[in-house]
Amino acid sequence: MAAIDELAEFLERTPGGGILLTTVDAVMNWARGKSLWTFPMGTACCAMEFIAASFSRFDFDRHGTIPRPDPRHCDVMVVAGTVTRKMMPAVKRIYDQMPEPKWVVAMGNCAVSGGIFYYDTYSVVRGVDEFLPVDVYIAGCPPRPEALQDAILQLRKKIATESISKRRTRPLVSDLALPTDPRKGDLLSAADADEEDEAPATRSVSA
Amino acid sequence: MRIEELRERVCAMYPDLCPLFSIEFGDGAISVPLERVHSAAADLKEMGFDRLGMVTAVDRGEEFEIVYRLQSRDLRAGMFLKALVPRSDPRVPSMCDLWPAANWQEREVYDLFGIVFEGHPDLRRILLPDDWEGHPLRKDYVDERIIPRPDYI
Amino acid sequence: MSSLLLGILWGVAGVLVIAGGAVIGVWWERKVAGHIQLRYGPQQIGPAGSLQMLADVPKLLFKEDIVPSGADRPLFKWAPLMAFAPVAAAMAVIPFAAGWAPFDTSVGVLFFLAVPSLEVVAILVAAWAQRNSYAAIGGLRAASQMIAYEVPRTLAVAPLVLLAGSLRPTEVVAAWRWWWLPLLAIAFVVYLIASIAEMNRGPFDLPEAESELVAGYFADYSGMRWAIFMMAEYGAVITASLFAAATFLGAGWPFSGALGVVALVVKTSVLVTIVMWTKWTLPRVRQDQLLRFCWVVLVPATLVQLAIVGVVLPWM
Amino acid sequence: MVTEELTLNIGPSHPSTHGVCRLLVRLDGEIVTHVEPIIGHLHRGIEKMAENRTYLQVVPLTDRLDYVGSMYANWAYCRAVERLAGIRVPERAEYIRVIVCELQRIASHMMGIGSSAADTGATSAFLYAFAQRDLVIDLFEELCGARLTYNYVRPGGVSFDLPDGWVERCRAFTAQHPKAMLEIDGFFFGNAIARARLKGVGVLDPDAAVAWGVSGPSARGSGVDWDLRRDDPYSVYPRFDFDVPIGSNGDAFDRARVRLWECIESCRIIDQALDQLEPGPIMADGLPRLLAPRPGDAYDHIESARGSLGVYLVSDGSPRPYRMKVRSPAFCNLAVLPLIAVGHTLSDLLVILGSLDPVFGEVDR
Repeated sequence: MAAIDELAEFLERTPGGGILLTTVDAVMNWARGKSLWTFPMGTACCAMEFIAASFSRFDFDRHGTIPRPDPRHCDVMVVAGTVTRKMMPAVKRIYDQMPEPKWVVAMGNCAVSGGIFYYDTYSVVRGVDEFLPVDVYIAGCPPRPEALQDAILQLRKKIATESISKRRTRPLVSDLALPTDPRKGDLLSAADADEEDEAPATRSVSA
Repeated sequence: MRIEELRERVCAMYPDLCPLFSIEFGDGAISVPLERVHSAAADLKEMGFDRLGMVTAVDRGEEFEIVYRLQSRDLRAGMFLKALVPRSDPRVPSMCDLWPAANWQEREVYDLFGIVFEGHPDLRRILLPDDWEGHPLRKDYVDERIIPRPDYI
Repeated sequence: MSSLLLGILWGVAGVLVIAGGAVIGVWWERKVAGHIQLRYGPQQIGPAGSLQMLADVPKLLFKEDIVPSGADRPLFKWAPLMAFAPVAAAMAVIPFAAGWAPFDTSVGVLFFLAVPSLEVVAILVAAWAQRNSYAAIGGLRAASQMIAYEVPRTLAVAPLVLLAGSLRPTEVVAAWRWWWLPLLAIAFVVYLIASIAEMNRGPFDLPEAESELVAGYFADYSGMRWAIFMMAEYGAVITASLFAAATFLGAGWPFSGALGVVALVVKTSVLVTIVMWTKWTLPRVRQDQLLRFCWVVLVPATLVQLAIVGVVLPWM
Repeated sequence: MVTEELTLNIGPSHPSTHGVCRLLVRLDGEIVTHVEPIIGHLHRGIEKMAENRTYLQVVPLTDRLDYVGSMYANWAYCRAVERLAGIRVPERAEYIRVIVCELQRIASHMMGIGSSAADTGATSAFLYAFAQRDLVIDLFEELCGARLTYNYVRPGGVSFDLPDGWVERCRAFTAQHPKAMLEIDGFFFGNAIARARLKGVGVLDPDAAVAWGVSGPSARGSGVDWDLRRDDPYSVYPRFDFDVPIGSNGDAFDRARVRLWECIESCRIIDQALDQLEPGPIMADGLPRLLAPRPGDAYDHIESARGSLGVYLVSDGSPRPYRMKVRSPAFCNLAVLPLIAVGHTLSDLLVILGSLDPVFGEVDR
């Protein structure tokens, strides 16, 4: 993990370090909130609104939010669109490739709950929170770019409450219990089966 | 071309297809026995239907109905070619040798209905993951992950 | 002993200049891109968003440092520094004014041409160490492209050396006359194009082509290691532009002293802006087109330039 | 020396696959020796869902098929329903449908041209195209309140009449749009690098285009002179005077440029339609609350931005479709990718994919 963990541990052990810790927290949270680079996990319709959000009219670069195509450089994954059972392992994997600290925005009804594809369908995952820890939900089918903008601002508020200290931050993804609800099915075993990597060279970035 | 002219043209060229030709909702359809479907398609291609617009199937209970939509640029017309396939042994000759367009379309029908296309070069699932069980567009498909929609109307 | 101390001091200063330049460069690039694309670019931190990097840098600094499980760990960790070092080293011989460079050596021009091309080794190492096929393709593209464009770049600087009669950059600056501008126009343009290709920037950014290779040779680098790569890239832009401004455009000309330094900075900024402008307006060329352009257009053009200079030289 | 082919997995989330397509590529150096598109990452089972919805409730589902051109799927579905149920659509509704669909064609082609540009690295050209798209989206938003999923064309007509002043704003748009297109034509298609990147890349033979079922601008780029609006005229299209632009080389350049000229032709159609627009009802009279067409099957198709988009409906007399099948042009166009991409470089592969302009909501359904 990054140097920041050692710093946090050191500050906690030092007498009076708590005061410093809160200062460091404030600076880090400010920096992280103002520089949220997004990974456009655009799967369906919402991806169009995501594109519109970073283009001329809405221009999220104003907030310091730029889309980067490489998960390794990103802070926020914006899941924009329906996630199907076939797509889910890829989404999960790209999320795992992002460096901590990372956040997830579920953009649109499909990513929130399955939306219009909740009933009657056999292939849609009902919301990305079945396999990702979602920080901000945006309703809408698709949500307007302004709603995405609001989500970024909400996420900043949320980041402001976090701390570099492990004791104060939310649990890591690996600690989260995976869904066991039978209705949700064997999400992860299906995921493993689909990862038939044809070539050894394709391991690292599935991009 | 108007649909009546098309029927006359078909009847003149292939008399055995003439009684099978029906007109419904302003559209022509030829329903042939399964053994005739490939040769009928070849005949119609000869006649000028150079495009295979669509391949699909309908679950009719005991049988599947396989539906081909043919389009012609020269005749400026479109029509259906249909055949019934027994559910117990769903096998249909592949049209890939006539129209390469059939390749993906037949894979889709195989994926969603489980109809086997004999002679297809690469019959695999296309839309669903390879390890999927069952064929979802069959009416008797059961999947405990489906939540049926409450009946509001 | 004191020279060693001085060397270290200059080294630190050079790194700081490059880091500072990169910070300003990234902001400026985002503003230039925004302007070209009918939008604003960063706005919230500082005047016109100019302090945006104050948020980006700490964030990147404290991001998780991922080393992929299949990677060659030592090479993976050292590659960013290997990429940064040649850029910083090249800074040392740039003649900031007539008669003054941090390190005034008799083979300065040669040094400047040779050292930055060591970056290709760093890129190959980085690409190899990640065990990622995207990175491997990017690294191989970078290698072929950087080695090929060495040739026109070197040939483009040759007329300068011929005219000045020296490989010492300060003497080149001292010998500079205004009529070199029209005389060396071809060499200057070729140098600029070849430099853009050398530093892997658009329209020659194939090694890191966003729409093809996602991020190319640094695909698996995260946080600060990736930022060092970006710093090396912006450092290369700045050093190449500085060198061009100093030698082709006559350093502080038409002023001298403090005003001369201002003139040099302005010329460099204009060149940096031109580099960004090309990136954000032009499509990307393909690998074979890139190499053909090098051998069929640029190299002959520099040879023509050399011939012109050879004709002029006896009358000087 | 031993050489080895490199297997590269592109996608399913890659900046240039325009959605969730996965390409399994084998490379010999930079040259593509084998490419297999793996689709279905957005297969949502819309055809199965339609079997448990009433005819009207299916319309919102069709919006989500081709999310770059929702109006087309609305219209194609409604035409199939109208054919089944024997509904006569009022003339004003037909005109409005033509207008919105031509606007939609512009919006969709802006995306196609823009992503062609973005694939070659000219991101800025994408933004210029997208700015035009935003203007169309504004018109749609005013018309039906949604930016992307309109649910506007309904069986029997359209859901809302044109708001006050909309016609003038639409005319203002069509007045400036051709100029903007010529500007993009100049700075992108006139650019030497763009021409070098797009010309001669991914050549699709016209006979192969027909045999593989390729339609729309992708086929017209190859010189297949086939446009349903003219050759199998539907709605009020016979009343308009317009040209069908076709390419000659069948390469990525022609495919992209045909889209550009189609936008200009669409402006002509919109202008004529606005001229001929008469007041009147926008919804067929006497429609039952619950449509239950007599048993049978019907197919109808329209020319969408991607090609001939057809909907096949089977009715069993109940208020729900027994079977709905969407004949997706993007699906058929994408199938031709391995044929035209092999032998080109990796960079070209993505340009070729972009020039076919697939939308994966429609490919996967």
